[in-house]
Order: sequence, then C-alpha cells, then structure tokens
Amino acid sequence: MAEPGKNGTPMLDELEKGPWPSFVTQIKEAAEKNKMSKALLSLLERSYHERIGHWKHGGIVGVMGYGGGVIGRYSDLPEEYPDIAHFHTLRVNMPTGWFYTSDALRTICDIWERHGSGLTNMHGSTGDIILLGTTTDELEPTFAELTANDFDLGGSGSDMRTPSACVGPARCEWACYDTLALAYDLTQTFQDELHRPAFPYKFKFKCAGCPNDCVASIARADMSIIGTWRDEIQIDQKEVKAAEEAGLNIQRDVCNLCPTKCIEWDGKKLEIDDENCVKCMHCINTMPKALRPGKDRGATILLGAKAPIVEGALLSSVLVPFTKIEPPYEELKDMVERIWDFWSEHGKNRERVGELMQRVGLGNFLEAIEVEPTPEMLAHPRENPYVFYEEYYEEGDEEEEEEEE
Amino acid sequence: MAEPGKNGTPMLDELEKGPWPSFVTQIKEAAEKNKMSKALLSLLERSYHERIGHWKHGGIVGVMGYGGGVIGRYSDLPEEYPDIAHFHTLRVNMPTGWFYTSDALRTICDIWERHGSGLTNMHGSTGDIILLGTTTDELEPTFAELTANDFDLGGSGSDMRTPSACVGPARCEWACYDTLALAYDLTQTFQDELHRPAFPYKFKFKCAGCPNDCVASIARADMSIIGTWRDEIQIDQKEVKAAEEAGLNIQRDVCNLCPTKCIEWDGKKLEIDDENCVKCMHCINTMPKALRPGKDRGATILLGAKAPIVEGALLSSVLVPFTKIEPPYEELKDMVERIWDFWSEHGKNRERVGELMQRVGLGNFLEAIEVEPTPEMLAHPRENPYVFYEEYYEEGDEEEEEEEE
Amino acid sequence: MATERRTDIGPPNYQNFLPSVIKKNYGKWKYHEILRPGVMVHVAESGDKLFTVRAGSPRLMSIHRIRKFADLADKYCDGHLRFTSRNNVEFLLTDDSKIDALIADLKELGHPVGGIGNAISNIVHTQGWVHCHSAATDASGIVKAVMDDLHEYFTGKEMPGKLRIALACCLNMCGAVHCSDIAILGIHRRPPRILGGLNKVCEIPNVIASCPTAAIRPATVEGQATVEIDEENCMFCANCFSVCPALPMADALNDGVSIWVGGKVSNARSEPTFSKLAIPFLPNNPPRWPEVVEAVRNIVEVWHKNARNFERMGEFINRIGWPRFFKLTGIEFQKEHIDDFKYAGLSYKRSVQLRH
Amino acid sequence: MATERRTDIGPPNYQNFLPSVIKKNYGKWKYHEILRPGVMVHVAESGDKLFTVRAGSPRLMSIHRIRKFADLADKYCDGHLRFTSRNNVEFLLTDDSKIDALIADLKELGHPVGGIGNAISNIVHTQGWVHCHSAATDASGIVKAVMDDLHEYFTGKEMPGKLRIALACCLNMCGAVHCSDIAILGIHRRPPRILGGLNKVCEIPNVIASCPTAAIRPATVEGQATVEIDEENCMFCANCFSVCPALPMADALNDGVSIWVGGKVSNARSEPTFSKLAIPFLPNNPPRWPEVVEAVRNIVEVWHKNARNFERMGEFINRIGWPRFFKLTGIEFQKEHIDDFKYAGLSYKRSVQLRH
Ligand code: SRM
Ligand code: SRM
Ligand code: SRM
Ligand code: SRM
Ligand code: SF4
Ligand code: SF4
Ligand code: SF4
Ligand code: SF4
Ligand code: SF4
Ligand code: SF4
Ligand code: SF4
Ligand code: SF4
Repeated sequence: MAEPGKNGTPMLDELEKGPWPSFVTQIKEAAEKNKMSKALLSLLERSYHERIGHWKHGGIVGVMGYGGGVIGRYSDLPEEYPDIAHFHTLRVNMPTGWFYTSDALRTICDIWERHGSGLTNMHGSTGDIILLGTTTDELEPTFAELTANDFDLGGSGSDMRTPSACVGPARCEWACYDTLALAYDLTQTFQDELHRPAFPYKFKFKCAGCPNDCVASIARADMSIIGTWRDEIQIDQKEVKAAEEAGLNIQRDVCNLCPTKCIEWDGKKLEIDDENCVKCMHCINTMPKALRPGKDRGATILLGAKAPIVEGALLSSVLVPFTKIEPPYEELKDMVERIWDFWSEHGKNRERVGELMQRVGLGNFLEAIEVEPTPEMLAHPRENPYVFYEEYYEEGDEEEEEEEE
Repeated sequence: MAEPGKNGTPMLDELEKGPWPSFVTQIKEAAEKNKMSKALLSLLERSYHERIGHWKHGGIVGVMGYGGGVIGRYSDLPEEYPDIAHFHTLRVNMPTGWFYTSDALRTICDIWERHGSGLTNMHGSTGDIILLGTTTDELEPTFAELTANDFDLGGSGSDMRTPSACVGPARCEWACYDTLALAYDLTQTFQDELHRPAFPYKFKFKCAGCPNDCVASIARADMSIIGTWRDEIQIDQKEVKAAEEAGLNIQRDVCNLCPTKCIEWDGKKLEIDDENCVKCMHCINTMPKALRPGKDRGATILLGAKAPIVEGALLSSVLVPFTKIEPPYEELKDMVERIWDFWSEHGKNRERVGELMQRVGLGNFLEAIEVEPTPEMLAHPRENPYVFYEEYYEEGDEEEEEEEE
Repeated sequence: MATERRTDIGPPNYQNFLPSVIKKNYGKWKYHEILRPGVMVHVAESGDKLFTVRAGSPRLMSIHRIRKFADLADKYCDGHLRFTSRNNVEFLLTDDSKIDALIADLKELGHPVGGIGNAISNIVHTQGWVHCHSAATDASGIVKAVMDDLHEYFTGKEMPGKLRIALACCLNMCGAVHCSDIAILGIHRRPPRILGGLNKVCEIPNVIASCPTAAIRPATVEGQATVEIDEENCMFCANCFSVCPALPMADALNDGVSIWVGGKVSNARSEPTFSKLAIPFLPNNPPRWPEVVEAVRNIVEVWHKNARNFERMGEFINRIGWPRFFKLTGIEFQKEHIDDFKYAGLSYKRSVQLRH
Repeated sequence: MATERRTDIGPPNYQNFLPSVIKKNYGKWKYHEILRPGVMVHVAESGDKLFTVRAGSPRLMSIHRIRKFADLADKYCDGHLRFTSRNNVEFLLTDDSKIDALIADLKELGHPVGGIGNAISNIVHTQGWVHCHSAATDASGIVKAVMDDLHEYFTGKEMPGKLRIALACCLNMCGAVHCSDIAILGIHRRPPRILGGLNKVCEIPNVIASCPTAAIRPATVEGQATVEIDEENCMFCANCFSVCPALPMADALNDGVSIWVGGKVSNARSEPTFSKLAIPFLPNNPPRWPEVVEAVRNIVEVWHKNARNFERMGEFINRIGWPRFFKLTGIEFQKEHIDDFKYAGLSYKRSVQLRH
C-alpha cells in the first residue's frame, strides 16, 4: 500500500471521477515530476484506508529573522515516507485582492518547482498563497527567491496575520471605501508584527467594502472593517420600474424583506425612510441598476471574531459605528496600537482579543483603549442588574452630597 | 420624630396628596385603633427622613409543625419602637383566582383585627394574602382562627410556594384549560411540600389559561403551565368584517404584526395558515368577537423562571410542548415528582430548579427526569461544537463496527 | 391534641366563592368587550353577561378599607368580588344599571376606575421600608408618587398598547420586575458592611459560597474568624446579606433606584423578554422621588408619542433601535449600560445593521 | 550580509497587477449584471465594461495547472486574472466575444464555470489529511464528493438565494465554517491519548490550562510527571493537542463529521449568525463519504424546494421553525442538539410561540 504504482491508489482514483475538478488529479500531475508529491499521494491513500491522518506538529521551523510564515509539519511515518518526513508549508503573502498577472503566477510556480512539492493552495483560508510542502533545508532558498521577486511571507503563530480584502473598488460598484488600499497599507505598516510573533495569539484584519462582507470579515477577523454609508441610498426611479418590469416582485421580495420595513413601493415610486435604513444592502443587491449606496461613505469597525477555540466562537462586534477611511489611516492605526498594547499587557497566552474583551467586559475594554461607549455598540443594554458601580459615597462625603442637592 | 402625633409625619403626609389611593392613609386608618400600625407609621416616617429601612431578618419563627408561611421580622430599633420590635407577616393562602365573598373577606379582617396590625397586602407578589405584622406570640392564635375558618398558610422558605392562576374559565373566553382547578389541585395535593420546606430552594407554580399569560408565569414560576391549542383558530368571518368596520386596520395592526405572517386579509376573508401559527394570541386579542382559540386545547409546560439571585434571572423554557390538562393530572404530577426528586438530590443549597437545569444542561436534565428531547424545547440547536459525545468505540469493538457497516 | 389542631387544609375552595353567573357559565364565555375605561363585559355562550368594574388599589390596605370593599360587593354584586394579578379590585356585576353608582361610590372612597385594555395598570410592587430588611428604597412611596403622576393613563387616556410598570426594592426582585415595560428597581451601590461577631450568627463557608462573583474571602480580625470583601468584585447583589444578617447593605448615601425598560411577559406578537437598563442610578429622594417620577413619565411619553398601535415598549424600541431610544429620551448612555455578567458578549452588536 | 537579505518587503503592490480597464475605472463602477451562469459584466460610469468569467477550482493545485491558467489569462485577458475569497478563479475580459472560447477552454481543462449570483459557490475548506496533524477527517476528498454531487447548483440550476458551504477538518475551524449555510465539520469523539514522555515535550501547566472544561489534571505515572484526563469532561476540542503533541486525538474508529446549518455572514436582510447543529455525527467513509454527500444534498433539496426568494438557509429555517426543519429533512433530534456550553440557557425556547 505504501508506494503508489505498486498497489496504486485505488481509493484516491475514485476521486478523479465526477464533474468537479479533482485535487487528486492535481497531486498526480505534480507527482509525475516531484518525489514529494509522489510520496504525499501514497501517504494520503494510506490515510484513506486507515481513516486517519499521518502528520505531526513539532519543533519550530522558519526562515531567519522571521517567527511566522512557515508551518512545520512532519510525517509520523518518516521511515516509510522519507521524502515527506519534513513537509513544511510556506505561507506567501498574496497580492491584495488576489489579483495576478500571468507572469507573477509563473514566477511563483517556477520557484516552487525548484524548491518544493509543486503543490499549492490558491489560496489559504486567511488568504495567503500556500506553498504546500517542502523540507527544512529548502525554506531559506525559497524565501530568498521569493523576496528577490518581490514576494514575502505571510503570518502564522501569534502574530498579525496576512490582512485580506474583498475585490472592492477594483471591480465592485458598492465599495464604500478602498479595501485594497487599506489592506495593503496595514500589511506594509505592520510588517514587523506580521513576521515576528509577539502577541498573546493571532490577530487578523479583513476589509470588506460593504455590508455584504464578501471576505466574511465579521466571522473571521479580529478586526473587521466593513464599508457603509450614512446618507441616503441613491435611487434611479426609472430603473426601479424597469426592474419590476423585468420580473422582480418589489413588494414581496424587496420591501417585505427589508429588516426595518423602511422601504415602500407603490408601483410608481420607491421611497426609503433612510433614517431607519440599517444599510443591510438587500434592496440594493436586488436592483443593482436602480439603487446605490449613499455618497457619504466610510466604514464600521468591529472587533473580535474568531473560531471556537478556546472560549467559544465569536462574531465581531461594533467598536466604531461609523468613520471615514482615508489614507494615511492614522486614527485607525492609533486605535489598533492601543488595542494591541492593552492586549499584549493583559491578554493571556492563546487569548484572542475578542476573548479578552469578553473577559474584562466591553465597558472596561473601551476605557482601556480610550474609546467612548455608544449605544450602537450594543444589540441592547444590559438585562442583568449586577452592575459594578464604580464609586460610592463615604460618610465624610455626606455634606458635599447634601449640598449638591 | 419617634412618635407620630408629636412631630407628626410630615413626609408621609405628602403621600396622602394626589389622585391615586394612598397607602399612608391606609396605615393611618389602621393606626387609629392599633398600636403596631401606629408604631409602623412612626418608624416609616423615620425611614423617609433617614433614607434607610429599619428591619432585620433573624431567627426562624412560625407556627407549630409548619416550616413556612411566616416571615420573621424585627425592628433594628426595638427600644424606640417596642410595639413593632417583632413584626412578622403571615402569608395566608388566597382562594384560587383571588375570588372572595364579602363574608370571607370580613372573616379575615376580623381575625387580623384581633391578632395583628390590621394591615394587609391584597395580595403579595406570589399571590398570598399578606397579613402584615404581628408579634411572635400572636402567630399560633392567628393560625388557629384561620384554620377554624377554612384558611391555611401559604409558602415561604425553601418549600413549594402558593400556586397561583389567572382568572381563567371563570371569566375568560380564552382559557385553554381550567387554571383554577389545576392550581387548586396542586395546592391540595402538595400541602406537605407547601408547609414543610425540604427543597434546595423555593418552587413556584403558576397557571395561565392562554399565551397572554396574565399571571406572568413565564417570568416568575419555576413551573409555568400556559394554555394553548393545536388545531385551527376559530373564525367568524362576519365579525372580522365588523371589526374592520368598527375601525380596526386589520392589515396593518393584525396581519403585519403576526410573528409568522401566517394571517392574510383581502378585505373579505381572513385566512390563517394554522400550521405556521405559533398561537401568540395577537390576532385573537384584537378581535375577541371574531376569533377564538381552537377546540383541541391543552397547555405548554415550561420550567425554570426566577429572579436574578444567584446565577441571573431566567425565563421558563419549554419542557412539554403540548399536553392535555385534565384531572386527576397524574402525568403532570408524576413529572413534578421526578423533577423534585432530581432537584432534591442534585440541587445545591439556594439553587432554583432552573439554575440546576442550566448547570447540568437541559439534555442531562431531561434524561434524569425521563422526558424525551424534542426540537420544540429549543429556540435553535446548539451553535457551539463542544459536544459531549457520550460513547466511543474502543479498539476491541472494531470488528463489530466493521460488521455493522 | 394533634387531632384538634387543623393543619394542611389548604385554602377554601374557590368554587364556593364564585358568583352564580360564573358557576353557570364557567368555561363557556364567548367574548368580551371593553365598555369604557375600567369596565368590561364578558358575554357567555348562553347569552348571560358579566360586567366587571376594575378599581385601583394601593395594595397595602387596612382591614377597614377591605371591609368597605366587602360592603360595596354586598351592595352591588351579591357579595362577590375578586382581586387581579396586579392587585386591582374587580367588582363583578350582572346588572349594568348599577355600574354608575358603583363607580361613584368607589370614587368617593378614593379608588379610580380603569386599567383595562390599552392602559397603564397598577404597579406590581413589594415591601420596601414598610417591612423588608433588604430594601434599597421604599416601594409604596414611589408607587404612589408615580401613579399620581400617571393616573390619567389608568383612567382612560388613550395609549398604543398595554404598559406594565413594576417596582422591586432590591435585586431579589420580588414581583419579577425583570420582564416589565418599565421596571423601577432599588439598588445598593456600596459593598456590605461587616459587623463584628459575624461568626456567631453565620456559617462562614455559606457566606463565602453565596457570592456570585467570589468577592468574599475568609479572614481573621482580632482573633475572630470573619470574612473580608474584595470591593472591586462586589456588584451589590446582597445575596450575602440574605444568607447572613451580619452583612448589612443598606446605605442612605448610596442606595437608590435604577430604571429598566422594554420587558414583557405575554407571548402576543413578540416573545417574552427581559427589561433592559435605561437609567443606572437615580437618588432616593423621599417622600415623592421627583427624579424617578420624572424619568418614568419621560419614558412613558416618548413611547406614547412614537409607538404604533399595539406596540409594547420593547417592541417599539426594537423598531426604532436603542440608539434612537437614548436620543428621544435624552438619557445619557454610560458604561453601566454595557453588560458584563455571564451572557454579556451576546448583547454586543454583532452586525453592521446600524442607523447612522 | 544583512543588507543583502531582503525582508519585510510585503507582497507586491496589487496596483501593478490590475488590468488597465480596472485602473481606469477604479472606484467608478456603476452597476453589474449577471449575463449567464458564471459570467457577469461590470459597467463603469465611463461606459467601460469588464466581463468576469468565474471557474471552479479544487484549490489544491499543482504548479502545472496554475501555469495553464496563466496561459488562458494571456490568451483571453491580457494576462490578468484573480482568485476569489472562496477560491474560484476569475478571468477578467474586456472583449465579450471571447467568453465562449474561454469557457470552452476551461471546460476542456475540467473547470466548470458558475458560482455567481444565487448559486452554490466553491466550498471553503481546509487541509485535512493532506497536511494537518489535527484533522478528524479529510477536507479535499469530501469537498470533491459533495461538489460532484451538487455541481449543477454551481453551473446554473436556479436557486432561491446564495448557499455557502464550508468544511473544516477539526474544531479549530480554519475557514470559519461557523457562519455557513451548511458547514461540514470534522470531529473527534474520543479523548486524547496520553503518550509516554509527555513531560519532555510539553509544559504540564500549559497543558492543564489549555482545557476549556478543566478536564486535565496533573498525574504521576511510573515516577514521571504527566497528566490524566477526566473523560467525562472532555468534549474533544483538541486544544490540549494543539498545545502538546503528546496528546493525539485522531482515532480511526471515532473520528467523523458533523453537519451544521443556517449560518450567514452578510448583513443582507438578517444579521450575521452562527450555524447550528443539524447532524451530530456521520462516519468517515472514504473515498466518497456517501453519508455526508447524501446528508448535504438532502438539506440543500429541502431548502431548494421550500425556501422563498432570497431566503438563505437560516432565514428559511427561522420562518418555518426548527421542529419543521427536522421533520422536513427527516433528521432525528437528539440530546446532542441541545447546547450545554456557556450560553446554553439562551438557546432554550423561552416562550410558548410554538407550532403544534
Ligand atoms: C492553512 C489554513 C487552512 C487552509 O487550508 O486554508 C490553516 C491551517 C491551520 N490552522 Fe487555521 N488555518 C487557516 C485559516 C484559519 C482561519 C480562517 C481565516 O483566517 O479567515 C481560522 C478561523 C478564524 C480565526 O482566526 O479564528 C483559523 C482558525 C484556527 C485555529 C482556531 C483559532 C481560534 O482562536 O479559535 C487554530 C488553532 C490554533 O491557533 O492553535 C488554527 C490552527 C491552524 C494550524 C496552524 C494547526 C496547527 O496547530 O498547526 C493549521 C496548519 C495546517 C497545515 O497543515 O498547514 N487555525 N485558521 C488557513 C491559513 C492559510 C492562510 O494563511 O491563508
Ligand atoms: C412579600 C413578597 C413581596 C411582596 O411585597 O409582595 C416577597 C417578599 C420577600 N421576598 Fe420575594 N416576595 C414575594 C414574591 C416574590 C416573587 C414574585 C412571585 O412569586 O411571583 C419573586 C420573583 C420570582 C422568583 O421566585 O424568582 C421573589 C423573589 C425573591 C428572591 C429572589 C429569588 C431568586 O431566586 O432570585 C428572594 C431572595 C431569597 O429567596 O433569599 C426573595 C425574598 C424575599 C424575602 C423573604 C426577603 C428575605 O430574605 O427575608 C421578602 C420578605 C419581605 C417581607 O418583609 O415580608 N424573594 N419574591 C412576595 C411574596 C408574597 C406572597 O407570598 O404572595
Ligand atoms: C384580570 C387579569 C387576570 C387575573 O387573573 O387577574 C387579566 C385579564 C385580562 N387580560 Fe391580561 N389580565 C391580567 C394580567 C395580565 C398580565 C400579567 C401582568 O400584567 O403582570 C399580562 C402580561 C403582561 C405582559 O406581557 O407584561 C397580561 C397580558 C394580556 C394581554 C397581552 C397584551 C399584549 O399585547 O402584550 C392581553 C390581550 C389584550 O389585552 O389584548 C390580555 C387580556 C386580558 C383580558 C382581555 C382577557 C379576557 O378576555 O378576559 C382580560 C381583561 C383585560 C384587561 O385589559 O385587563 N392580557 N394580562 C389581570 C389583570 C391585571 C390588572 O389588574 O391589570
Ligand atoms: C468575488 C467575491 C469577492 C472577492 O473579493 O473575491 C464576491 C463578489 C460579489 N459579491 Fe459577494 N463575493 C464574494 C464572496 C462573498 C461572501 C464571502 C463568502 O462566501 O465566504 C459573502 C458572504 C456570504 C454569507 O453571507 O455567508 C458574499 C455575500 C454577498 C451578497 C449577500 C448575499 C445574501 O443575500 O446574503 C451579495 C449580494 C447578492 O448576491 O445579491 C454579494 C454580491 C457580490 C457581487 C454581486 C458584488 C458586485 O457588485 O460585484 C459580486 C459578484 C456576485 C457573486 O454572486 O459572486 N455578495 N459574497 C467573492 C466571490 C466568492 C466566490 O467565489 O463565490
Ligand atoms: S463586500 Fe461589498 S464592496 Fe466588497 S465585493 Fe462584496 S459587495 Fe462589493
Ligand atoms: S438597505 Fe436594507 S434596511 Fe436599508 S432600505 Fe434597503 S433593505 Fe431596507
Ligand atoms: S391568561 Fe389567557 S385565559 Fe388567563 S385571563 Fe389572561 S387572557 Fe384569559
Ligand atoms: S395567533 Fe399569532 S401567530 Fe397565530 S395567526 Fe394570530 S397573530 Fe399569527
Ligand atoms: S424586592 Fe428585596 S427588598 Fe423588596 S420585598 Fe423583595 S426581598 Fe424585600
Ligand atoms: S453583595 Fe453580592 S457581590 Fe457583593 S459581596 Fe455580597 S454576595 Fe458578593
Ligand atoms: S481545521 Fe483543524 S485540521 Fe483542518 S487545517 Fe485547520 S487546524 Fe488543521
Ligand atoms: S480535547 Fe479539549 S476538552 Fe478534551 S481534554 Fe483536551 S482540551 Fe480538554
């Protein structure tokens, strides 16, 4: 079973069937010329038989001067699969928005042909180009070639992770701020934080241009920056009519689904009570020709999303209800620094910033990072009466208090 | 300040002004003939000046053989107010539904004139007749006269508390079961549990005839029994039309407010998609002549409401989505006994049954009380993936498992 | 002797107290109508009618007043009456020609008639300084002052929906104020004092276990076992005091009132829900608590003016959003509004659905 | 030497990779239209048009395949392409006459075109047995099997709204499956094994601290410091294993897959929300995981058949109620569906608003 070509890979072969492009075919393509990929194919077939993985984590590996960007991985059967006894991945910081030229892509491929398995993930869940599997010895040479070609590593471990952004103004009419510019700027500004883990745990930025949140930032970024607007939705009444004529049931499928029922259609004119519009995007989504976000645009900044480990999954919650997002983004970055300072000082090992915020309470957290509390930060005020009133009068204060009355 | 009539009660006097009936007037009325009430007036005036109460709890007082029904209370200024140095209340079990004859009321008044302050609460928040304030010596004689006149004490301390019920079938067209009969039956069946505290903490029953919940059972009863139905709402179309003609905006104020939008009005016919009706009562409330609950009636049983102490306030949650409520209520009572058994064994001191359910988890709780889990018990299934799968295969099981496949 | 003493007899059977029209039509009511403020009729399948006249009550009543009610019941209702779950008195008549006279007598006696339908009903409340050791404020006094101010909403001023006010004089929340349209809640703001000789009246382990935030630790003072309190971690629940009288909480300078809004109990339209904090602290200012009266009226008026038909307080606020509620009422948003107990995280705003 | 070595340069500037039509119309797009499955056009204020052709990808790709994409980009798009946040490949054209040929070439290469608009898009997923030590199941294999089965929903079968599927091979949930319409989640069901010599590779206090349920205690075995695990309190999160490689969790007999439904990320209509447990356990059955494929298809079909326009999975279930969801899908409701972690109590049904 151990070597493909001997017993073959009957189970994996099953996964070459069917209409969806097959990762097995990809590994096989790579395996033709690359012994690591060949070994991987074989080991994976074994996993399929045994219904168990064969990887271990272990000692820290990386490139000189960086603490992140490489995931060390070892097979637990090094003797049987010596070619992938080490099989580390490099996380290469993708171009913001995942735009490529064919040349850039080929450059990556060529480097990886020389130094690794020839397998990639385009892309990892955080957004990086994942170069999937190489040996410890190849890490430094790969890195040298990457940087020579203007590529650099992304994050891993307790560092800032590679920021990501939706396609935004590059191709989307709804982008309320320049997601690509912000994500790129954050990446460049915080290169040190990205490459040298010094936080209690990981920290992710994701930039979405509007409330549709096409990078899932509210679910998976410690800081989610989501575009929005604060003036009126722009309406082209003729196009509304046209949308109806094209078959859209505006009353049922737009008005009735508006979360605050603030949009009305009388068959002639669409009216939006913008004061009660919560910028959910639904009406705009359904009529892209007729409706557009307002002109006074910016973003809501939210904090704290993460997966379940350790204290349970979190969605980001509102930190700044509305702010303009414009270079050089000083205000935003200052706030980020204050958050990192507080987190670095008070965060426990492996405690995400969202968990810290939950542990100390949003109220105290805001105080620490010098942000004023506002009702927009809450779904609703507290329900429970266990209030930590912070001050009380001592007997001596009585007279003053009496006087105040 | 200590004696009314000397300096008078200038602050309390302020509360005799204004259109709402005044409790001060009531205390004064009693104080005319009763020295306890007189002393109370004086002490209360003092509290108003000092902005602080003057009562202590302390040693357990009560009537022979009972552990509940009396709240022991002592002034912290016994020398200054000797007439209310003791000032215990008796909680007298009210007639179910708070129905009285004038004779019954007079009987209570006469007894209380002889033995106590002459002050009452009609009624306490749990529902009892509160006889407000007497001395330790008077407790037993009061009790003797009460029982001689067919009255008995209600609960206090870690016992079952006096069950209460909405007016139900006595005067309400919406009662889906006989709330008075059930509350009375529970009271009689569990006299021992009511009078002799043996639980970890208090346990309250409240019986509401329909989802309007006019005894607030879902907020304040450990077991809330709320009437409902499972067939179609009864509609009198003529009366619907009449309601509209009388000025009701059926579309806006009924249909649009239906929580599942399952009710439609075309100006002629009201149609209800009863499968999606969640029996909220709103449409029925707005058109009592036109709509009535269905005919297949029963109740939802919920568990666990309580005030904040200790682990935070709880609303009751669904335990039995639908059941018929008919004498002799054996099934219900059996379940109650199983709940009490489990709670008595596993509840911590001062842990309400709702808190126990939260602590051990609803799933385990159901297992312990032998109730099958159903999706109606949840607002939604779990969001977090920390599942305590209870069994796993050991290596030896492998073959069996293979065979099963 | 044991045989002489009657125990465990339970309350008198309610059936003996029902008026005959109820006995006859028990469970067979067809519909009801509100005839005017405080007066409704229930019509039975049989065609029989039962008129109810509801009168406000201070709840704390002397036997003399109760006897007067008994007299009225004799005069108008064949000796029958009942009390409601919110402590109003209901006179049950079969003859509607007597209603006016009854109302006049009630008025004479000082009891307004109302509270039925879309109205403010009586304030569910508790003992306060009249009888409870735990009170952070008085109950009856505030209720009287607030109802004086709002009584027109009881006696007939039109309202969008029901509005339920409740008051509890401490966090024990007798009366379950936690699900009220407006809740007035007495609060302490100073950690308990520790009286000498505590170890003689209380079990120290129980005292320590009673604190939800683990703020109580064992200590020794002058050779005596006692406890100490980490004041930073005390949120003034008074549970330790319930367990141990040697830890009094009441404090003239720091006790006061908080205001909560938007809870409800009924399942009509929206699900039952807890009240939320509106105003963290108002001072105890007897005898008429003007700050509290003013705050409650303000909230009632904002709701009265802006709510749609049948919209309870919480439903109204949900529609307009909490930020707008704070704006309309002029209440200042503060750190105290942000939850920090067990479920705090779930009250944070986890979407960008915002009004800007 | 340090000067020679380039570090901290960051990624290449994206601006250098944008096609010229984008550079010209950056931030000035006016609207878009979906032309057919997998093809859309964005129209700029200037009138310029940008055509996008979206192709499915296995994400795990060899450099050979990527070079083929580069070739296609050269052939049709002046060398420009991008990838999406769900790992599809997007070809960016200005000349719509080339679309058919591009699609044909993609098909030839085995890449279906689709996923735009109300469609099932690519499955966000993770490493699985291909590369991760923590995996309770494979990722790519299940994704391939499920997408084979559902591909018609990618290539154009009409649907009520978007449907996002995600897979994570363990509770770490790389890929944030916790907010997906359908999430496939690898799970362990056996407490970690404790390897000998643990004290040599791990800091025991860290290991103990890592457990969210405090199930790990210090122990001594044969004179060596190690840990023991209270199996009753282990809920298989594998956090201890992340911290300490000497506590492996993987177990061929007990690992498998759970299915979650009804999460979403966008703020459209309803607020973002977590997915909820639909199926507590399905076995690992490689190579094609038929039970998982079947379960996912069943849920998709129930939604497809019953959901209204624009209704995401969770919105659909909210409308019909969870009991009905279980009925329609035929999924058995079990104890495992009931939450028992921190916020459990808030997931209990706290009203009588029920369908009977
Ligand atoms: C490669 C990648 C999955 C993929 O196939 O795409 C990945 C892979 C791993 N993740 Fe992840 N995570 C990846 C994106 C995510 C995401 C999604 C995101 O970033 O948007 C999440 C959820 C969001 C979040 O951050 O919470 C995620 C949540 C985790 C967690 C749980 C963190 C938590 O706080 O709950 C862990 C556990 C840990 O940190 O110890 C983890 C740990 C890991 C480790 C490093 C496991 C380990 O302890 O060694 C995995 C290495 C696997 C391998 O063999 O390379 N990974 N991880 C993703 C990174 C690629 C990239 O850089 O682009
Ligand atoms: C008299 C009454 C208030 C009233 O003015 O109406 C009352 C008065 C007291 N309640 Fe209560 N509770 C009264 C109904 C309630 C209710 C409402 C209900 O039953 O519907 C609640 C909220 C529902 C609940 O049970 O949670 C209630 C929740 C509490 C609590 C908090 C319990 C919790 O689990 O959170 C305490 C504290 C305790 O038990 O130590 C408490 C404790 C007390 C004590 C016994 C304080 C004490 O430790 O001595 C009060 C005695 C005051 C006195 O001077 O007589 N009382 N208490 C009510 C009982 C009258 C009656 O029998 O009819
Ligand atoms: C008499 C009483 C029951 C009793 O056994 O004593 C009662 C009697 C009626 N209630 Fe009630 N409710 C009574 C307390 C309650 C309570 C409990 C409470 O306030 O603590 C509630 C829950 C309140 C809450 O949600 O916070 C309550 C929520 C309702 C509702 C739902 C209102 C809503 O829209 O949320 C209705 C329906 C309606 O009014 O249209 C209702 C309707 C009614 C009707 C119309 C039922 C009927 O057909 O007879 C009765 C008279 C109308 C009225 O407006 O008062 N009753 N009703 C209680 C009178 C209390 C009082 O003196 O004011
Ligand atoms: C290309 C991409 C952004 C990127 O930078 O890569 C993108 C692009 C667009 N999204 Fe998106 N979305 C993309 C991921 C997402 C995500 C993130 C995700 O799936 O992980 C979401 C959140 C999903 C969720 O809620 O779970 C997302 C939620 C939306 C929505 C809201 C849908 C809803 O009703 O909930 C819209 C509006 C719509 O489709 O009407 C939208 C609309 C759009 C539009 C129409 C915006 C525009 O005007 O250009 C774009 C193409 C339509 C389409 O259907 O794909 N996009 N979109 C992502 C394509 C992923 C893919 O390959 O399928
Ligand atoms: S998040 Fe908004 S701006 Fe960004 S791609 Fe999606 S729809 Fe466009
Ligand atoms: S964006 Fe959303 S909230 Fe605003 S009008 Fe449109 S549908 Fe309504
Ligand atoms: S709960 Fe229902 S049945 Fe009981 S009085 Fe209220 S409306 Fe009538
Ligand atoms: S009872 Fe409630 S849910 Fe049912 S139809 Fe009437 S309004 Fe709708
Ligand atoms: S609320 Fe508190 S102070 Fe008021 S009666 Fe109840 S226990 Fe006493
Ligand atoms: S008042 Fe409550 S929080 Fe404060 S010490 Fe006592 S029990 Fe603890
Ligand atoms: S989800 Fe778990 S198993 Fe899969 S890649 Fe992430 S850490 Fe590894
Ligand atoms: S798997 Fe999780 S719950 Fe189990 S012992 Fe490890 S850390 Fe604790």
